[in-house]
Amino acid sequence: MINYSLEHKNLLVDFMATELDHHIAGEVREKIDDILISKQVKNIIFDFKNINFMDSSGIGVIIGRYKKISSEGGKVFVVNVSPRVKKIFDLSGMNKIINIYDTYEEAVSSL
Amino acid sequence: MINYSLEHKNLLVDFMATELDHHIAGEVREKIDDILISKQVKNIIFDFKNINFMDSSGIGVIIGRYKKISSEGGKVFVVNVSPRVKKIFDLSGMNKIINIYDTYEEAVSSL
Amino acid sequence: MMSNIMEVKFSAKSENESLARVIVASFAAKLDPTLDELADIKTAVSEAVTNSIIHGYEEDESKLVYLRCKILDDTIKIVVEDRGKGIEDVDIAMQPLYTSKPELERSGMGFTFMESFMDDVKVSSIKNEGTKVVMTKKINLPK
Amino acid sequence: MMSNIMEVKFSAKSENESLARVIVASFAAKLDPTLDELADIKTAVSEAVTNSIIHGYEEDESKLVYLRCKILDDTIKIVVEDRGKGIEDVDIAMQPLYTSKPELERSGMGFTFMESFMDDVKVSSIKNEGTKVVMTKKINLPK
Ligand SMILES: Nc1ncnc2c1ncn2[C@@H]1O[C@H](COP(=O)(O)OP(=O)(O)O)[C@@H](O)[C@H]1O
Ligand SMILES: Nc1ncnc2c1ncn2[C@@H]1O[C@H](COP(=O)(O)OP(=O)(O)O)[C@@H](O)[C@H]1O
Repeated sequence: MINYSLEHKNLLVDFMATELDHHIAGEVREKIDDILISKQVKNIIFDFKNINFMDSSGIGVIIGRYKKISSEGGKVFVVNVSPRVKKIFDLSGMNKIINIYDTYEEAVSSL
Repeated sequence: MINYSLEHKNLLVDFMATELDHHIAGEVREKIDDILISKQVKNIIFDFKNINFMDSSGIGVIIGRYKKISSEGGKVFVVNVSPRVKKIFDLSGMNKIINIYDTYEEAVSSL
Repeated sequence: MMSNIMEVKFSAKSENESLARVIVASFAAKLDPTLDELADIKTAVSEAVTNSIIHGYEEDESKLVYLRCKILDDTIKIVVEDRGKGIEDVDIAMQPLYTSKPELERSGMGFTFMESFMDDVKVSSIKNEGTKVVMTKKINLPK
Repeated sequence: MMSNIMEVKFSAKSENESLARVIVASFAAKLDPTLDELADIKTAVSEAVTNSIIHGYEEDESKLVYLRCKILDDTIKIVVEDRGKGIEDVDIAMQPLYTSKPELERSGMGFTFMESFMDDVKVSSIKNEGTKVVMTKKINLPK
Protein backbone atom coordinates (compact mmCIF):
# COMPACT_ATOMS: atom_id res chain seq x y z
CA MET A 1 0.00 0.00 0.00
CA ILE A 2 2.69 2.46 1.08
CA ASN A 3 6.45 2.55 1.37
CA TYR A 4 8.10 4.86 3.83
CA SER A 5 11.43 6.16 4.99
CA LEU A 6 12.38 8.30 7.92
CA GLU A 7 15.07 10.95 7.83
CA HIS A 8 15.64 13.51 10.62
CA LYS A 9 12.14 12.84 11.93
CA ASN A 10 10.67 13.59 8.51
CA LEU A 11 8.46 10.71 7.40
CA LEU A 12 8.38 10.26 3.63
CA VAL A 13 5.34 8.30 2.50
CA ASP A 14 5.24 6.83 -0.97
CA PHE A 15 2.02 5.33 -2.35
CA MET A 16 2.26 2.05 -4.19
CA ALA A 17 -1.37 2.30 -5.34
CA THR A 18 -2.34 4.65 -8.16
CA GLU A 19 -5.74 5.59 -6.76
CA LEU A 20 -6.30 7.04 -3.31
CA ASP A 21 -9.94 6.25 -2.53
CA HIS A 22 -11.94 4.93 0.43
CA HIS A 23 -10.86 1.36 -0.39
CA ILE A 24 -7.20 2.03 0.31
CA ALA A 25 -7.66 4.95 2.72
CA GLY A 26 -8.23 2.67 5.71
CA GLU A 27 -5.04 0.70 5.18
CA VAL A 28 -3.01 3.82 4.54
CA ARG A 29 -4.29 5.38 7.74
CA GLU A 30 -3.49 2.30 9.87
CA LYS A 31 -0.04 1.87 8.41
CA ILE A 32 0.92 5.49 8.99
CA ASP A 33 -0.58 5.61 12.47
CA ASP A 34 1.45 2.52 13.39
CA ILE A 35 4.57 4.36 12.34
CA LEU A 36 3.58 7.49 14.24
CA ILE A 37 3.24 5.37 17.40
CA SER A 38 6.45 3.40 17.03
CA LYS A 39 8.82 6.05 15.62
CA GLN A 40 9.64 9.64 16.34
CA VAL A 41 8.04 11.65 13.55
CA LYS A 42 7.81 15.42 13.29
CA ASN A 43 6.70 16.13 9.73
CA ILE A 44 5.05 13.98 7.07
CA ILE A 45 5.78 14.30 3.37
CA PHE A 46 3.39 12.48 1.04
CA ASP A 47 4.83 11.69 -2.36
CA PHE A 48 1.94 11.60 -4.84
CA LYS A 49 3.98 10.65 -7.89
CA ASN A 50 2.09 7.36 -8.39
CA ILE A 51 -1.37 8.73 -7.62
CA ASN A 52 -3.48 9.62 -10.64
CA PHE A 53 -6.85 9.56 -8.88
CA MET A 54 -7.95 10.89 -5.51
CA ASP A 55 -11.40 11.66 -4.14
CA SER A 56 -12.69 13.09 -0.86
CA SER A 57 -11.71 9.91 1.00
CA GLY A 58 -8.09 10.73 0.15
CA ILE A 59 -8.62 14.23 1.51
CA GLY A 60 -9.89 12.63 4.72
CA VAL A 61 -6.72 10.58 5.21
CA ILE A 62 -4.42 13.52 4.66
CA ILE A 63 -6.42 15.81 6.96
CA GLY A 64 -6.49 13.06 9.60
CA ARG A 65 -2.69 12.79 9.59
CA TYR A 66 -2.42 16.60 9.56
CA LYS A 67 -4.51 16.76 12.73
CA LYS A 68 -2.24 14.28 14.51
CA ILE A 69 1.02 15.85 13.48
CA SER A 70 0.06 19.53 13.75
CA SER A 71 -0.99 19.20 17.39
CA GLU A 72 2.69 18.43 18.09
CA GLY A 73 3.90 21.29 15.93
CA GLY A 74 4.58 19.19 12.84
CA LYS A 75 3.71 19.93 9.24
CA VAL A 76 2.27 17.98 6.32
CA PHE A 77 3.65 18.29 2.80
CA VAL A 78 2.50 16.80 -0.45
CA VAL A 79 4.84 16.62 -3.42
CA ASN A 80 4.62 15.51 -7.05
CA VAL A 81 0.87 16.04 -7.36
CA SER A 82 -0.66 15.78 -10.80
CA PRO A 83 -2.76 18.73 -12.01
CA ARG A 84 -5.90 16.66 -11.41
CA VAL A 85 -5.01 15.84 -7.80
CA LYS A 86 -3.98 19.47 -7.31
CA LYS A 87 -7.49 20.48 -8.36
CA ILE A 88 -8.96 18.19 -5.69
CA PHE A 89 -6.67 19.67 -3.02
CA ASP A 90 -7.63 23.19 -4.12
CA LEU A 91 -11.36 22.47 -4.08
CA SER A 92 -11.15 20.96 -0.62
CA GLY A 93 -9.53 24.09 0.78
CA MET A 94 -6.73 21.90 2.13
CA ASN A 95 -4.11 23.90 0.32
CA LYS A 96 -4.44 26.37 3.22
CA ILE A 97 -3.18 23.91 5.80
CA ILE A 98 -1.13 21.49 3.74
CA ASN A 99 2.03 22.56 1.96
CA ILE A 100 2.14 21.60 -1.68
CA TYR A 101 5.58 21.52 -3.33
CA ASP A 102 6.73 20.25 -6.66
CA THR A 103 9.50 18.04 -5.32
CA TYR A 104 10.64 16.32 -2.19
CA GLU A 105 13.77 18.47 -2.12
CA GLU A 106 11.80 21.71 -2.14
CA ALA A 107 9.59 20.43 0.68
CA VAL A 108 12.56 19.45 2.82
CA SER A 109 14.49 22.65 2.21
CA SER A 110 11.46 24.71 3.27
CA LEU A 111 11.59 23.10 6.71
CA MET B 1 -10.98 2.58 -39.06
CA ILE B 2 -8.33 1.51 -41.57
CA ASN B 3 -5.55 3.10 -43.57
CA TYR B 4 -4.38 1.53 -46.78
CA SER B 5 -1.78 1.77 -49.49
CA LEU B 6 -1.46 -0.03 -52.77
CA GLU B 7 1.85 -1.12 -54.25
CA HIS B 8 2.17 -3.44 -57.26
CA LYS B 9 -1.41 -4.64 -56.72
CA ASN B 10 -0.60 -5.55 -53.12
CA LEU B 11 -3.08 -3.89 -50.77
CA LEU B 12 -1.60 -3.08 -47.38
CA VAL B 13 -4.29 -2.59 -44.73
CA ASP B 14 -3.42 -0.94 -41.46
CA PHE B 15 -5.91 -0.93 -38.59
CA MET B 16 -6.39 2.30 -36.69
CA ALA B 17 -8.48 0.56 -34.01
CA THR B 18 -6.84 -1.62 -31.38
CA GLU B 19 -9.64 -4.18 -31.16
CA LEU B 20 -11.00 -6.13 -34.09
CA ASP B 21 -14.47 -7.19 -32.98
CA HIS B 22 -17.97 -7.28 -34.50
CA HIS B 23 -18.39 -3.56 -33.85
CA ILE B 24 -15.65 -2.55 -36.25
CA ALA B 25 -15.79 -5.64 -38.50
CA GLY B 26 -18.63 -4.24 -40.60
CA GLU B 27 -16.89 -0.98 -41.39
CA VAL B 28 -13.61 -2.72 -42.13
CA ARG B 29 -15.36 -5.06 -44.52
CA GLU B 30 -17.13 -2.25 -46.38
CA LYS B 31 -14.04 -0.11 -46.66
CA ILE B 32 -11.93 -2.94 -48.05
CA ASP B 33 -14.63 -4.15 -50.43
CA ASP B 34 -14.92 -0.60 -51.81
CA ILE B 35 -11.21 -0.66 -52.54
CA LEU B 36 -11.43 -4.12 -54.13
CA ILE B 37 -14.11 -2.78 -56.49
CA SER B 38 -12.40 0.47 -57.41
CA LYS B 39 -8.74 -0.62 -57.61
CA GLN B 40 -6.79 -3.48 -59.04
CA VAL B 41 -5.81 -5.66 -56.10
CA LYS B 42 -4.14 -9.05 -56.22
CA ASN B 43 -3.02 -9.77 -52.66
CA ILE B 44 -4.02 -8.29 -49.31
CA ILE B 45 -1.60 -7.79 -46.43
CA PHE B 46 -3.18 -6.98 -43.06
CA ASP B 47 -0.86 -5.23 -40.64
CA PHE B 48 -1.96 -6.17 -37.11
CA LYS B 49 0.57 -4.04 -35.27
CA ASN B 50 -2.14 -1.96 -33.54
CA ILE B 51 -4.50 -4.83 -32.77
CA ASN B 52 -4.30 -6.23 -29.26
CA PHE B 53 -7.69 -7.93 -29.24
CA MET B 54 -9.47 -10.02 -31.85
CA ASP B 55 -12.37 -12.43 -31.56
CA SER B 56 -14.22 -14.67 -34.02
CA SER B 57 -15.79 -11.63 -35.71
CA GLY B 58 -12.27 -10.62 -36.74
CA ILE B 59 -11.70 -14.09 -38.11
CA GLY B 60 -14.89 -13.64 -40.13
CA VAL B 61 -13.65 -10.45 -41.80
CA ILE B 62 -10.29 -11.92 -42.73
CA ILE B 63 -11.84 -15.13 -44.11
CA GLY B 64 -14.36 -13.06 -46.05
CA ARG B 65 -11.59 -11.09 -47.78
CA TYR B 66 -9.64 -14.31 -48.33
CA LYS B 67 -12.62 -15.80 -50.17
CA LYS B 68 -12.87 -12.79 -52.50
CA ILE B 69 -9.20 -12.55 -53.28
CA SER B 70 -8.36 -16.27 -53.51
CA SER B 71 -11.00 -16.89 -56.18
CA GLU B 72 -8.87 -14.61 -58.38
CA GLY B 73 -5.63 -16.34 -57.42
CA GLY B 74 -4.65 -13.78 -54.78
CA LYS B 75 -3.31 -14.42 -51.30
CA VAL B 76 -3.94 -13.01 -47.85
CA PHE B 77 -1.14 -12.22 -45.42
CA VAL B 78 -1.17 -11.02 -41.86
CA VAL B 79 1.88 -9.44 -40.30
CA ASN B 80 2.89 -8.13 -36.89
CA VAL B 81 0.44 -10.28 -34.95
CA SER B 82 0.72 -10.34 -31.16
CA PRO B 83 1.04 -13.76 -29.48
CA ARG B 84 -2.56 -13.44 -28.31
CA VAL B 85 -3.93 -12.74 -31.78
CA LYS B 86 -1.72 -15.53 -33.15
CA LYS B 87 -3.43 -17.91 -30.71
CA ILE B 88 -6.82 -16.88 -32.10
CA PHE B 89 -5.64 -17.46 -35.68
CA ASP B 90 -4.24 -20.87 -34.70
CA LEU B 91 -7.41 -21.95 -32.92
CA SER B 92 -9.56 -20.92 -35.87
CA GLY B 93 -7.56 -23.13 -38.23
CA MET B 94 -7.06 -20.07 -40.44
CA ASN B 95 -3.31 -20.41 -40.30
CA LYS B 96 -3.77 -23.08 -42.99
CA ILE B 97 -5.13 -20.66 -45.57
CA ILE B 98 -3.71 -17.34 -44.42
CA ASN B 99 0.00 -16.62 -44.46
CA ILE B 100 1.32 -15.27 -41.19
CA TYR B 101 4.64 -13.42 -41.32
CA ASP B 102 6.49 -11.38 -38.78
CA THR B 103 6.95 -8.34 -40.96
CA TYR B 104 5.58 -6.68 -44.05
CA GLU B 105 8.91 -7.13 -45.82
CA GLU B 106 8.90 -10.88 -45.27
CA ALA B 107 5.34 -11.11 -46.56
CA VAL B 108 6.16 -9.14 -49.71
CA SER B 109 9.37 -10.99 -50.44
CA SER B 110 7.52 -14.32 -50.22
CA LEU B 111 5.30 -13.28 -53.12
CA MET C 1 -30.38 11.16 -31.57
CA MET C 2 -27.78 9.05 -29.91
CA SER C 3 -28.76 6.98 -26.92
CA ASN C 4 -27.28 4.19 -24.86
CA ILE C 5 -28.15 2.74 -21.49
CA MET C 6 -26.40 0.59 -18.92
CA GLU C 7 -27.51 -0.61 -15.50
CA VAL C 8 -25.20 -2.23 -13.01
CA LYS C 9 -25.54 -3.56 -9.52
CA PHE C 10 -22.65 -4.82 -7.45
CA SER C 11 -21.73 -5.91 -3.92
CA ALA C 12 -21.27 -3.02 -1.50
CA LYS C 13 -17.56 -3.74 -1.12
CA SER C 14 -15.01 -0.97 -1.11
CA GLU C 15 -12.98 -2.80 -3.77
CA ASN C 16 -15.90 -2.18 -6.13
CA GLU C 17 -15.45 1.60 -5.90
CA SER C 18 -12.72 1.40 -8.52
CA LEU C 19 -14.84 -1.01 -10.55
CA ALA C 20 -17.66 1.53 -10.61
CA ARG C 21 -15.26 4.23 -11.82
CA VAL C 22 -13.93 2.03 -14.62
CA ILE C 23 -17.41 0.99 -15.71
CA VAL C 24 -18.75 4.53 -15.89
CA ALA C 25 -15.59 5.82 -17.54
CA SER C 26 -15.80 3.17 -20.30
CA PHE C 27 -19.46 3.92 -20.82
CA ALA C 28 -18.89 7.69 -20.88
CA ALA C 29 -15.94 7.27 -23.24
CA LYS C 30 -18.44 6.90 -26.09
CA LEU C 31 -19.19 10.62 -25.75
CA ASP C 32 -15.52 11.31 -26.44
CA PRO C 33 -15.00 13.42 -23.30
CA THR C 34 -11.76 15.20 -22.50
CA LEU C 35 -9.56 13.52 -19.88
CA ASP C 36 -10.65 16.19 -17.45
CA GLU C 37 -14.33 15.59 -18.07
CA LEU C 38 -13.72 11.87 -17.61
CA ALA C 39 -11.92 12.51 -14.32
CA ASP C 40 -14.83 14.72 -13.19
CA ILE C 41 -17.28 11.90 -13.86
CA LYS C 42 -15.09 9.30 -12.15
CA THR C 43 -14.73 11.46 -9.06
CA ALA C 44 -18.46 12.13 -8.78
CA VAL C 45 -19.26 8.42 -9.18
CA SER C 46 -16.61 7.50 -6.66
CA GLU C 47 -18.13 9.86 -4.09
CA ALA C 48 -21.68 8.63 -4.56
CA VAL C 49 -20.75 4.93 -4.55
CA THR C 50 -18.50 5.36 -1.50
CA ASN C 51 -21.36 7.10 0.32
CA SER C 52 -23.72 4.20 -0.39
CA ILE C 53 -21.15 1.74 0.94
CA ILE C 54 -20.12 3.70 4.05
CA HIS C 55 -23.22 5.62 5.01
CA GLY C 56 -26.06 3.77 3.30
CA TYR C 57 -24.96 0.26 4.18
CA GLU C 58 -22.36 0.91 6.89
CA GLU C 59 -20.05 -1.46 5.04
CA ASP C 60 -22.39 -4.46 5.01
CA GLU C 61 -20.87 -6.22 2.00
CA SER C 62 -23.89 -8.45 1.45
CA LYS C 63 -25.84 -5.42 0.22
CA LEU C 64 -25.97 -4.08 -3.36
CA VAL C 65 -25.22 -0.71 -4.89
CA TYR C 66 -27.20 0.25 -8.01
CA LEU C 67 -25.61 2.29 -10.76
CA ARG C 68 -27.47 3.36 -13.87
CA CYS C 69 -26.13 5.38 -16.76
CA LYS C 70 -27.75 6.83 -19.80
CA ILE C 71 -26.34 8.75 -22.69
CA LEU C 72 -28.76 10.96 -24.56
CA ASP C 73 -27.15 13.02 -27.28
CA ASP C 74 -24.22 14.76 -25.60
CA THR C 75 -25.39 14.36 -21.99
CA ILE C 76 -24.65 11.58 -19.55
CA LYS C 77 -27.01 10.88 -16.71
CA ILE C 78 -25.73 8.81 -13.80
CA VAL C 79 -27.88 7.43 -11.00
CA VAL C 80 -26.33 5.90 -7.88
CA GLU C 81 -28.79 4.27 -5.53
CA ASP C 82 -28.78 2.21 -2.36
CA ARG C 83 -31.48 0.61 -0.23
CA GLY C 84 -29.71 1.56 2.95
CA LYS C 85 -30.39 3.71 5.95
CA GLY C 86 -31.24 6.91 4.15
CA ILE C 87 -30.60 10.55 5.03
CA GLU C 88 -32.66 12.40 7.63
CA ASP C 89 -32.08 15.89 6.25
CA VAL C 90 -30.65 16.09 2.75
CA ASP C 91 -30.02 19.86 2.88
CA ILE C 92 -27.82 19.52 5.94
CA ALA C 93 -26.07 16.46 4.53
CA MET C 94 -25.15 18.33 1.37
CA GLN C 95 -23.47 21.23 3.16
CA PRO C 96 -19.73 21.37 2.55
CA LEU C 97 -17.73 19.74 5.37
CA TYR C 98 -20.82 18.20 6.97
CA THR C 99 -20.23 14.56 7.88
CA SER C 100 -22.03 12.20 10.22
CA LYS C 101 -18.95 9.99 10.46
CA PRO C 102 -15.97 12.13 11.53
CA GLU C 103 -14.65 9.09 13.41
CA LEU C 104 -14.08 7.45 10.01
CA GLU C 105 -12.17 10.54 8.90
CA ARG C 106 -14.77 11.46 6.34
CA SER C 107 -14.05 14.93 5.03
CA GLY C 108 -17.64 15.92 4.38
CA MET C 109 -16.68 16.96 0.85
CA GLY C 110 -18.44 14.16 -1.06
CA PHE C 111 -21.54 16.05 -2.15
CA THR C 112 -19.50 19.20 -2.75
CA PHE C 113 -17.28 17.29 -5.19
CA MET C 114 -20.30 15.79 -6.95
CA GLU C 115 -21.75 19.27 -7.37
CA SER C 116 -18.45 20.76 -8.51
CA PHE C 117 -17.82 18.11 -11.13
CA MET C 118 -21.27 17.50 -12.55
CA ASP C 119 -23.68 20.01 -14.09
CA ASP C 120 -26.56 18.94 -11.90
CA VAL C 121 -26.91 16.78 -8.77
CA LYS C 122 -30.23 15.79 -7.21
CA VAL C 123 -30.43 13.75 -4.05
CA SER C 124 -33.55 12.06 -2.76
CA SER C 125 -33.63 9.91 0.31
CA ILE C 126 -36.10 8.23 2.60
CA LYS C 127 -35.05 7.32 6.13
CA ASN C 128 -34.51 3.54 6.40
CA GLU C 129 -35.38 3.02 2.74
CA GLY C 130 -32.41 4.36 0.86
CA THR C 131 -30.79 7.14 -1.09
CA LYS C 132 -30.74 8.05 -4.75
CA VAL C 133 -28.28 10.47 -6.33
CA VAL C 134 -29.03 11.63 -9.88
CA MET C 135 -26.23 13.47 -11.66
CA THR C 136 -25.99 14.80 -15.19
CA LYS C 137 -23.19 16.27 -17.22
CA LYS C 138 -23.14 17.58 -20.75
CA ILE C 139 -20.05 16.70 -22.68
CA ASN C 140 -19.14 19.42 -25.11
CA LEU C 141 -18.73 17.70 -28.39
CA PRO C 142 -16.93 20.34 -30.45
CA LYS C 143 -13.38 20.55 -29.12
CA MET D 1 -14.31 -17.30 1.40
CA MET D 2 -14.07 -14.49 -1.04
CA SER D 3 -17.15 -13.48 -2.96
CA ASN D 4 -18.26 -10.61 -5.11
CA ILE D 5 -21.13 -10.13 -7.49
CA MET D 6 -21.97 -7.76 -10.30
CA GLU D 7 -24.93 -7.61 -12.63
CA VAL D 8 -25.07 -5.42 -15.71
CA LYS D 9 -27.55 -4.80 -18.45
CA PHE D 10 -26.89 -2.64 -21.45
CA SER D 11 -28.34 -1.69 -24.84
CA ALA D 12 -27.79 -4.32 -27.52
CA LYS D 13 -25.48 -2.01 -29.49
CA SER D 14 -22.28 -3.29 -31.02
CA GLU D 15 -20.34 -0.43 -29.42
CA ASN D 16 -21.19 -2.05 -26.07
CA GLU D 17 -19.23 -5.20 -26.93
CA SER D 18 -16.02 -3.47 -25.87
CA LEU D 19 -17.79 -2.06 -22.80
CA ALA D 20 -18.76 -5.60 -21.75
CA ARG D 21 -15.14 -6.72 -22.13
CA VAL D 22 -13.83 -3.85 -20.03
CA ILE D 23 -16.45 -4.37 -17.33
CA VAL D 24 -15.77 -8.08 -16.97
CA ALA D 25 -12.01 -7.58 -17.14
CA SER D 26 -12.08 -5.02 -14.31
CA PHE D 27 -14.29 -7.28 -12.24
CA ALA D 28 -12.12 -10.34 -12.90
CA ALA D 29 -8.97 -8.34 -12.15
CA LYS D 30 -9.72 -8.81 -8.46
CA LEU D 31 -8.73 -12.47 -8.84
CA ASP D 32 -5.32 -11.31 -10.00
CA PRO D 33 -5.41 -13.31 -13.25
CA THR D 34 -2.51 -13.51 -15.69
CA LEU D 35 -2.82 -11.33 -18.80
CA ASP D 36 -3.54 -14.47 -20.76
CA GLU D 37 -6.35 -15.55 -18.43
CA LEU D 38 -7.79 -12.06 -18.68
CA ALA D 39 -7.65 -12.19 -22.48
CA ASP D 40 -9.38 -15.60 -22.39
CA ILE D 41 -12.22 -14.16 -20.33
CA LYS D 42 -12.54 -11.07 -22.53
CA THR D 43 -12.70 -13.19 -25.66
CA ALA D 44 -15.37 -15.52 -24.27
CA VAL D 45 -17.49 -12.57 -23.11
CA SER D 46 -17.07 -10.83 -26.44
CA GLU D 47 -18.33 -13.93 -28.27
CA ALA D 48 -21.37 -14.41 -26.06
CA VAL D 49 -22.36 -10.73 -26.06
CA THR D 50 -21.87 -10.45 -29.83
CA ASN D 51 -24.09 -13.50 -30.32
CA SER D 52 -26.87 -11.94 -28.25
CA ILE D 53 -26.66 -8.76 -30.30
CA ILE D 54 -26.42 -10.38 -33.75
CA HIS D 55 -28.35 -13.61 -33.39
CA GLY D 56 -30.56 -13.08 -30.35
CA TYR D 57 -31.73 -9.58 -31.20
CA GLU D 58 -30.72 -9.28 -34.87
CA GLU D 59 -29.20 -5.91 -34.04
CA ASP D 60 -32.33 -4.34 -32.56
CA GLU D 61 -30.58 -1.74 -30.41
CA SER D 62 -33.63 -1.09 -28.24
CA LYS D 63 -33.15 -4.51 -26.63
CA LEU D 64 -30.99 -5.30 -23.60
CA VAL D 65 -28.16 -7.75 -23.01
CA TYR D 66 -27.79 -9.13 -19.45
CA LEU D 67 -24.37 -9.88 -18.03
CA ARG D 68 -23.87 -11.31 -14.57
CA CYS D 69 -20.57 -12.11 -12.91
CA LYS D 70 -19.74 -13.76 -9.64
CA ILE D 71 -16.45 -14.46 -7.99
CA LEU D 72 -16.42 -17.29 -5.49
CA ASP D 73 -13.00 -18.04 -4.10
CA ASP D 74 -10.75 -18.44 -7.14
CA THR D 75 -13.49 -19.06 -9.71
CA ILE D 76 -15.33 -16.57 -11.87
CA LYS D 77 -18.76 -17.37 -13.20
CA ILE D 78 -20.09 -15.31 -16.09
CA VAL D 79 -23.64 -15.42 -17.40
CA VAL D 80 -24.61 -13.72 -20.66
CA GLU D 81 -28.31 -13.70 -21.40
CA ASP D 82 -30.71 -12.26 -23.92
CA ARG D 83 -34.46 -12.34 -24.35
CA GLY D 84 -34.17 -12.74 -28.08
CA LYS D 85 -35.09 -15.29 -30.67
CA GLY D 86 -33.43 -18.31 -29.08
CA ILE D 87 -31.70 -21.34 -30.61
CA GLU D 88 -33.61 -24.22 -32.14
CA ASP D 89 -30.96 -26.86 -31.60
CA VAL D 90 -28.15 -25.96 -29.23
CA ASP D 91 -26.02 -29.01 -30.07
CA ILE D 92 -25.92 -28.08 -33.74
CA ALA D 93 -25.33 -24.41 -32.95
CA MET D 94 -22.32 -25.26 -30.82
CA GLN D 95 -20.55 -27.24 -33.52
CA PRO D 96 -17.37 -25.59 -34.75
CA LEU D 97 -17.89 -23.58 -37.95
CA TYR D 98 -21.68 -23.81 -37.74
CA THR D 99 -23.31 -20.47 -38.37
CA SER D 100 -26.84 -19.49 -39.30
CA LYS D 101 -25.63 -16.16 -40.67
CA PRO D 102 -22.89 -16.83 -43.23
CA GLU D 103 -24.15 -13.76 -45.16
CA LEU D 104 -22.89 -11.64 -42.24
CA GLU D 105 -19.49 -13.36 -42.53
CA ARG D 106 -19.86 -15.05 -39.16
CA SER D 107 -17.12 -17.62 -38.79
CA GLY D 108 -19.11 -20.06 -36.67
CA MET D 109 -16.28 -20.13 -34.14
CA GLY D 110 -18.00 -18.24 -31.31
CA PHE D 111 -18.99 -21.18 -29.14
CA THR D 112 -15.73 -22.94 -29.93
CA PHE D 113 -13.78 -19.97 -28.57
CA MET D 114 -15.94 -19.80 -25.45
CA GLU D 115 -15.27 -23.48 -24.83
CA SER D 116 -11.54 -23.15 -25.53
CA PHE D 117 -11.05 -20.21 -23.21
CA MET D 118 -13.31 -21.08 -20.29
CA ASP D 119 -13.28 -24.21 -18.13
CA ASP D 120 -16.97 -24.84 -18.59
CA VAL D 121 -19.67 -23.48 -20.92
CA LYS D 122 -23.36 -24.32 -20.65
CA VAL D 123 -25.92 -22.98 -23.08
CA SER D 124 -29.65 -23.08 -22.55
CA SER D 125 -32.11 -21.58 -24.97
CA ILE D 126 -35.80 -21.50 -25.63
CA LYS D 127 -37.06 -20.64 -29.08
CA ASN D 128 -38.50 -17.09 -29.12
CA GLU D 129 -37.72 -16.59 -25.44
CA GLY D 130 -33.98 -16.20 -25.32
CA THR D 131 -30.58 -17.68 -24.71
CA LYS D 132 -28.41 -18.01 -21.63
CA VAL D 133 -24.72 -18.84 -21.67
CA VAL D 134 -23.11 -19.77 -18.35
CA MET D 135 -19.33 -19.90 -18.29
CA THR D 136 -16.90 -20.54 -15.47
CA LYS D 137 -13.16 -20.31 -15.16
CA LYS D 138 -10.88 -21.02 -12.23
CA ILE D 139 -8.04 -18.58 -11.87
CA ASN D 140 -4.99 -20.26 -10.49
CA LEU D 141 -3.95 -18.11 -7.60
CA PRO D 142 -0.41 -19.36 -6.92
CA LYS D 143 1.79 -18.05 -9.73
N1 LIG E 1 -25.96 7.04 0.52
C1 LIG E 1 -26.10 7.62 1.73
N2 LIG E 1 -26.81 7.02 2.71
C2 LIG E 1 -26.94 7.59 3.93
N3 LIG E 1 -26.37 8.76 4.27
C3 LIG E 1 -25.64 9.41 3.34
C4 LIG E 1 -25.47 8.88 2.03
N4 LIG E 1 -24.70 9.74 1.32
C5 LIG E 1 -24.42 10.77 2.16
N5 LIG E 1 -24.98 10.58 3.36
C6 LIG E 1 -24.93 11.50 4.52
O1 LIG E 1 -24.50 12.76 4.04
C7 LIG E 1 -23.31 13.17 4.73
C8 LIG E 1 -22.42 14.02 3.82
O2 LIG E 1 -21.93 13.24 2.74
P1 LIG E 1 -20.61 13.68 2.01
O3 LIG E 1 -20.72 15.11 1.61
O4 LIG E 1 -20.35 12.73 0.91
O5 LIG E 1 -19.48 13.58 3.12
P2 LIG E 1 -18.79 12.33 3.82
O6 LIG E 1 -19.02 11.09 3.01
O7 LIG E 1 -17.35 12.69 3.85
O8 LIG E 1 -19.41 12.22 5.19
C9 LIG E 1 -22.68 11.89 5.20
O9 LIG E 1 -21.83 12.08 6.29
C10 LIG E 1 -23.92 11.06 5.56
O10 LIG E 1 -24.42 11.42 6.83
N1 LIG F 1 -27.70 -15.58 -28.33
C1 LIG F 1 -28.08 -16.30 -29.41
N2 LIG F 1 -29.36 -16.21 -29.86
C2 LIG F 1 -29.77 -16.89 -30.94
N3 LIG F 1 -28.96 -17.73 -31.64
C3 LIG F 1 -27.68 -17.85 -31.25
C4 LIG F 1 -27.18 -17.16 -30.11
N4 LIG F 1 -25.88 -17.49 -29.95
C5 LIG F 1 -25.59 -18.36 -30.93
N5 LIG F 1 -26.67 -18.60 -31.72
C6 LIG F 1 -26.74 -19.50 -32.88
O1 LIG F 1 -25.61 -20.38 -32.81
C7 LIG F 1 -24.83 -20.27 -34.01
C8 LIG F 1 -23.37 -20.51 -33.73
O2 LIG F 1 -22.84 -19.47 -32.91
P1 LIG F 1 -21.28 -19.16 -32.93
O3 LIG F 1 -20.54 -20.44 -32.71
O4 LIG F 1 -21.02 -18.07 -31.98
O5 LIG F 1 -20.99 -18.70 -34.42
P2 LIG F 1 -21.37 -17.35 -35.22
O6 LIG F 1 -21.74 -16.27 -34.25
O7 LIG F 1 -20.12 -17.03 -35.95
O8 LIG F 1 -22.51 -17.69 -36.10
C9 LIG F 1 -25.17 -18.91 -34.56
O9 LIG F 1 -24.91 -18.82 -35.95
C10 LIG F 1 -26.65 -18.79 -34.21
O10 LIG F 1 -27.45 -19.48 -35.13
